[in-house]
Amino acid sequence: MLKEKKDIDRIQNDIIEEFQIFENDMEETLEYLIELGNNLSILNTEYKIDQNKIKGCLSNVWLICKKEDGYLFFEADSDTKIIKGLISLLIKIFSGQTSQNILNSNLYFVEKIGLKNMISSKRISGYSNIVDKILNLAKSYKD
Amino acid sequence: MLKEKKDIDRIQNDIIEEFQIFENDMEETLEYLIELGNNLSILNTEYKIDQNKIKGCLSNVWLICKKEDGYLFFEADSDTKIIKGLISLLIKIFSGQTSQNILNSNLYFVEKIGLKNMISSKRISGYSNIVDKILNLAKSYKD
Amino acid sequence: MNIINMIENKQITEIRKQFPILQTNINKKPLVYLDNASTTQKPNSVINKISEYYKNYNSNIERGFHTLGSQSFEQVNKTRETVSKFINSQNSSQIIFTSGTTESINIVANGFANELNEEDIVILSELEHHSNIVPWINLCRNTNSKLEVIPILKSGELDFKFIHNIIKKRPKIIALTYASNVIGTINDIEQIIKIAHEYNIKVFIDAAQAVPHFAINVQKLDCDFLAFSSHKMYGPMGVGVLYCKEEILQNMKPLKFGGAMIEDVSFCDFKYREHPYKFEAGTMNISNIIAFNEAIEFINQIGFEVIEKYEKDLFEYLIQELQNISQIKIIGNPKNKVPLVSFIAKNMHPFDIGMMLNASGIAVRTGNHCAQPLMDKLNLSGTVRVSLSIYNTKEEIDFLVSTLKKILL
Amino acid sequence: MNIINMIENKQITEIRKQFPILQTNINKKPLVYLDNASTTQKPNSVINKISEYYKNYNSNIERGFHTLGSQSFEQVNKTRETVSKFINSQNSSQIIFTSGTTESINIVANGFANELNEEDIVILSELEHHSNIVPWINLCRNTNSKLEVIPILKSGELDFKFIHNIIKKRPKIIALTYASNVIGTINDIEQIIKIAHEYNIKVFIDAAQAVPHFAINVQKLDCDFLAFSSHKMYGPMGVGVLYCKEEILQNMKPLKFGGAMIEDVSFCDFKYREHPYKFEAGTMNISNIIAFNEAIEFINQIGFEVIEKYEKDLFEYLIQELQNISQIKIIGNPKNKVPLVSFIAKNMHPFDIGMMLNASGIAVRTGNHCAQPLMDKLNLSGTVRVSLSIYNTKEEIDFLVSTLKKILL
Ligand SMILES: Cc1ncc(COP(=O)(O)O)c(C=O)c1O
Ligand SMILES: Cc1ncc(COP(=O)(O)O)c(C=O)c1O
Repeated sequence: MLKEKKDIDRIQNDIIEEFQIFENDMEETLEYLIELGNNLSILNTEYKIDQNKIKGCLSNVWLICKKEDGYLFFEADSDTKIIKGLISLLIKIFSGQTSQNILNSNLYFVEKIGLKNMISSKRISGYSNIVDKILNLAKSYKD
Repeated sequence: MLKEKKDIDRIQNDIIEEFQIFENDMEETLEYLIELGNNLSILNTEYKIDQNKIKGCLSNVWLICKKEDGYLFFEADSDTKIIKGLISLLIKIFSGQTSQNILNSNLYFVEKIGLKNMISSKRISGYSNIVDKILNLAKSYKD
Repeated sequence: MNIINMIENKQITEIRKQFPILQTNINKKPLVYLDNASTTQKPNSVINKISEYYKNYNSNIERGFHTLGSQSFEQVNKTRETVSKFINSQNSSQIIFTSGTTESINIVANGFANELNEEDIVILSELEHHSNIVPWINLCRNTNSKLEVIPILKSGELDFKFIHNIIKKRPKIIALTYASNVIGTINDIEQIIKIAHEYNIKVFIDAAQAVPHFAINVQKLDCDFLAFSSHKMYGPMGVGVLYCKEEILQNMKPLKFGGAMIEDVSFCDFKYREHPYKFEAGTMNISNIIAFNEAIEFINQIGFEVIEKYEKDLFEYLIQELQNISQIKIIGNPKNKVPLVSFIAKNMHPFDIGMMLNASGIAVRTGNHCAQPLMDKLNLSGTVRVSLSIYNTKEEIDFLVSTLKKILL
Repeated sequence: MNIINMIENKQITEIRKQFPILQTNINKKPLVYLDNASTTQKPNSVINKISEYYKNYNSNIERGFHTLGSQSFEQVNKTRETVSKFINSQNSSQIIFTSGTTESINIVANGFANELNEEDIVILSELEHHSNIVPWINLCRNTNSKLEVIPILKSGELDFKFIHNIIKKRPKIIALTYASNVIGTINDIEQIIKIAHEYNIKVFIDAAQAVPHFAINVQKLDCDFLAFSSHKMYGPMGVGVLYCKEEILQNMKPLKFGGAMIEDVSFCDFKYREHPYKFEAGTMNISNIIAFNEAIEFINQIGFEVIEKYEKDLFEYLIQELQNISQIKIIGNPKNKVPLVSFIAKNMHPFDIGMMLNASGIAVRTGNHCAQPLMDKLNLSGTVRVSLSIYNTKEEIDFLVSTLKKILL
């Protein structure tokens, strides 16, 4: 697998670099996130069930996980485009990694791309709930 | 009766004038009040009963009233000297007046002699409770 | 739009200058604060009064006898008098200082705990804020009494037919918001109180959203209880008011017990002080109560005549402009509204709209606005809410509208 | 007296400069503030933080999504973290913001309402403040449980023999002050908690008078609950703290219900959010909570090592000087004291002493100090209380003592 070669921090650093052109301009940052969200492959409606819903978000967020050859792959959807864009970044980072890598990871890209808001008011955006869900899934898929 | 000739406002004005030498110096004002308190004739212990006690004062305050020839006469005592001094002024003002005069009166001397404290924190000093008691007695002695 | 321009050019510029936060930037854009229903900003007079207090006469009150203490006491009393005049209560001792509307409501709901049983009914409406729902659910649970809810019509107004019917079941209390924090509906509470009192039903009014926008006269309304928060009317945080009718205050039990509310205490018994003190256990929020006075003075100085007229014109302009944006659907259409509006957009989640507006320096609220039952009724997961205040301007609305158009296209 | 002089000359002058009120006059005399047990004065950092908040990011928190709101939220969180570190709680979610010690105690007493019955016993001590008495009397009344009171010895210390005996009756809870606000006694609560926990008894600690004077470590103490007020530790008014053990927080019911403490609500049911939010209904005192952080930082910057040493030396000096005034009788003589002392005079009523001192610019408290049961036990109607703080000086004590001598001669 290709993904394996890029570790989590390198992907985060790539994302941070990618966002640098916005120079912390919130408007452009959010517009780009929305674009990313629009490009995220659509989650099959069969997965949009309560069981896959993440609790504590302002909007509906669904997330599923599959394991293949020891690697985890995530798919997700949300009815807010900005969150969906954020999720697409999380998927970019975590999809194709091993459980262990995910559990050992340390997320820092969100603050660095000027979205501190998202984290501090975590109860509203649900960002941290999404991350928690990913970690829990990684834990449950660990052998 | 001599008292009758001096109305309540004139006595108040006299008191205010009397206190003017202290130029609002709190220390001297209070010392003079204590002196006045010490000079107040002692209330007979037989009167120092619960019935004559004024409620809501930090210290014990007793007050009695007698009616003679249509005029009211007050006697009082307190275990704090400053309150006793203040009471001696109230007695000077009200003793020897008719119920009607007392009920029609408007007290303003306390503020004017620099003791605004006494009034504003009325729940502690009990000043207003003492005045209320005098007014109630005046009302009950009205024919 | 004449009025807006007229007042705006002269007085509003002056008013805005009194609010230092209106001169700041958010995300490098000038702050456009349109979240006034959550909390208003504070004028310099309020902010400075707090500093003045701490720098000159900070003291606990009434627990001894020194000059600082009596200054603080006098100033707290002054606010009590000002509030009393502001809502025209008979007596300033009917004004109880609380930590906010929420605490005020809890005092009232708790005060009914001994009076209800399983045959009794408590009435709310679908328009209520969580703070005027949950204390009553808790009361009904503790007393096994029943909760009934006045539904709203499509317009967002209360269903008066329902009210006329339910009232015949002789509920014990009706707890109602004066103005909805989601739709803006101003309820005809004078009418409801009149009907309720014919059946001897007590009426509690949650005036949190009403009090910054128009004059309230508790004697004219004849309400039994009324509550509001300082922070929603240009005043400091952590201060609320509960007004009650005199005879109710005498018998109602307090929610909290402690120092300052006690006349006499031994380990066997205690005696309350008279109201309002009975309900004000512990050291109060003295600094903020004192500065609250300046907030009411701020309102008084402008006057509700000007406030109502200006806010009404500005609000009409806002609605008209929003209606021109085809993607937007405004929630509810009541005749009388405080100047706040909720909307959704066909092609964008409220959360995304809020985030995008924020990126342009515009502060609005998104979400369920602590009114989830109303959201459920309206079949919405959330809305965008724009709420106005005396310092908002036509230019700000223009900027909001143009930004919205940009976002939603 | 070396320490006093040494620290005073250098550091205390600097500290005093941070308190603008210490530069003011009372009755034309420089203010000598010796009423710190009622409320302390506030340093500039605290006062300025409040203004900074209102001028830059005033906003309701967590009810939507804009930059002001998340700034406020972050700052409130910061204070929660700071408090958590200050008392060394395992987790910052164990720190509940209340309106003051009194509310904190009411939350705990109310939290026990469902757990007690007529066979249960609640234990207090004779040293308690009204705020740690009346909520418990109310609880005992509502549950028909019994109140027992730990007596004090002549020294003003708790009778440990009584404690050892009463504990065998297996009371449900012991509610105890860490330090007396009248006599100053520091109770050996670590010892009491140890004994109590052997019998599975919960212990509530009223730390209002302790927290400004020495470090508190809730994990080391192992107390189940602990409460204190911001305003008694250099912080703003209207903010208190309740610390509870994690497992207790999960099950304890809140005192107030409303917005912000609710996860899910319909008219039939509601679900609490997790703690601390469960106990923080309604809009909090955001400005003052944020500025409270600066008060703790003020203490941390000086450090309890310096505070304890300086206050101890200054206090010893005070006691020694008071003992030299023959008309004065000091109340109680416990081994460990916070720096406050109550006294009476043979020839003068406390009220008169307080008034005369006030005339000289000296602020002390007189009265029963919200501890009437203790007064009754001591057979006193009131005392004069002098209470020290880090900014008091030897010169101030000299002035107090010389004024007292003048008054009492
Ligand atoms: C020992 C003690 N407990 C409780 C309190 C009550 O604190 P607050 O008035 O801040 O609620 C005080 C202060 O008066 C106190 O000294
Ligand atoms: C209608 C209504 N009632 C009650 C409240 C609660 O007010 P507070 O949070 O100040 O207690 C609010 C504000 O959020 C409100 O809008």
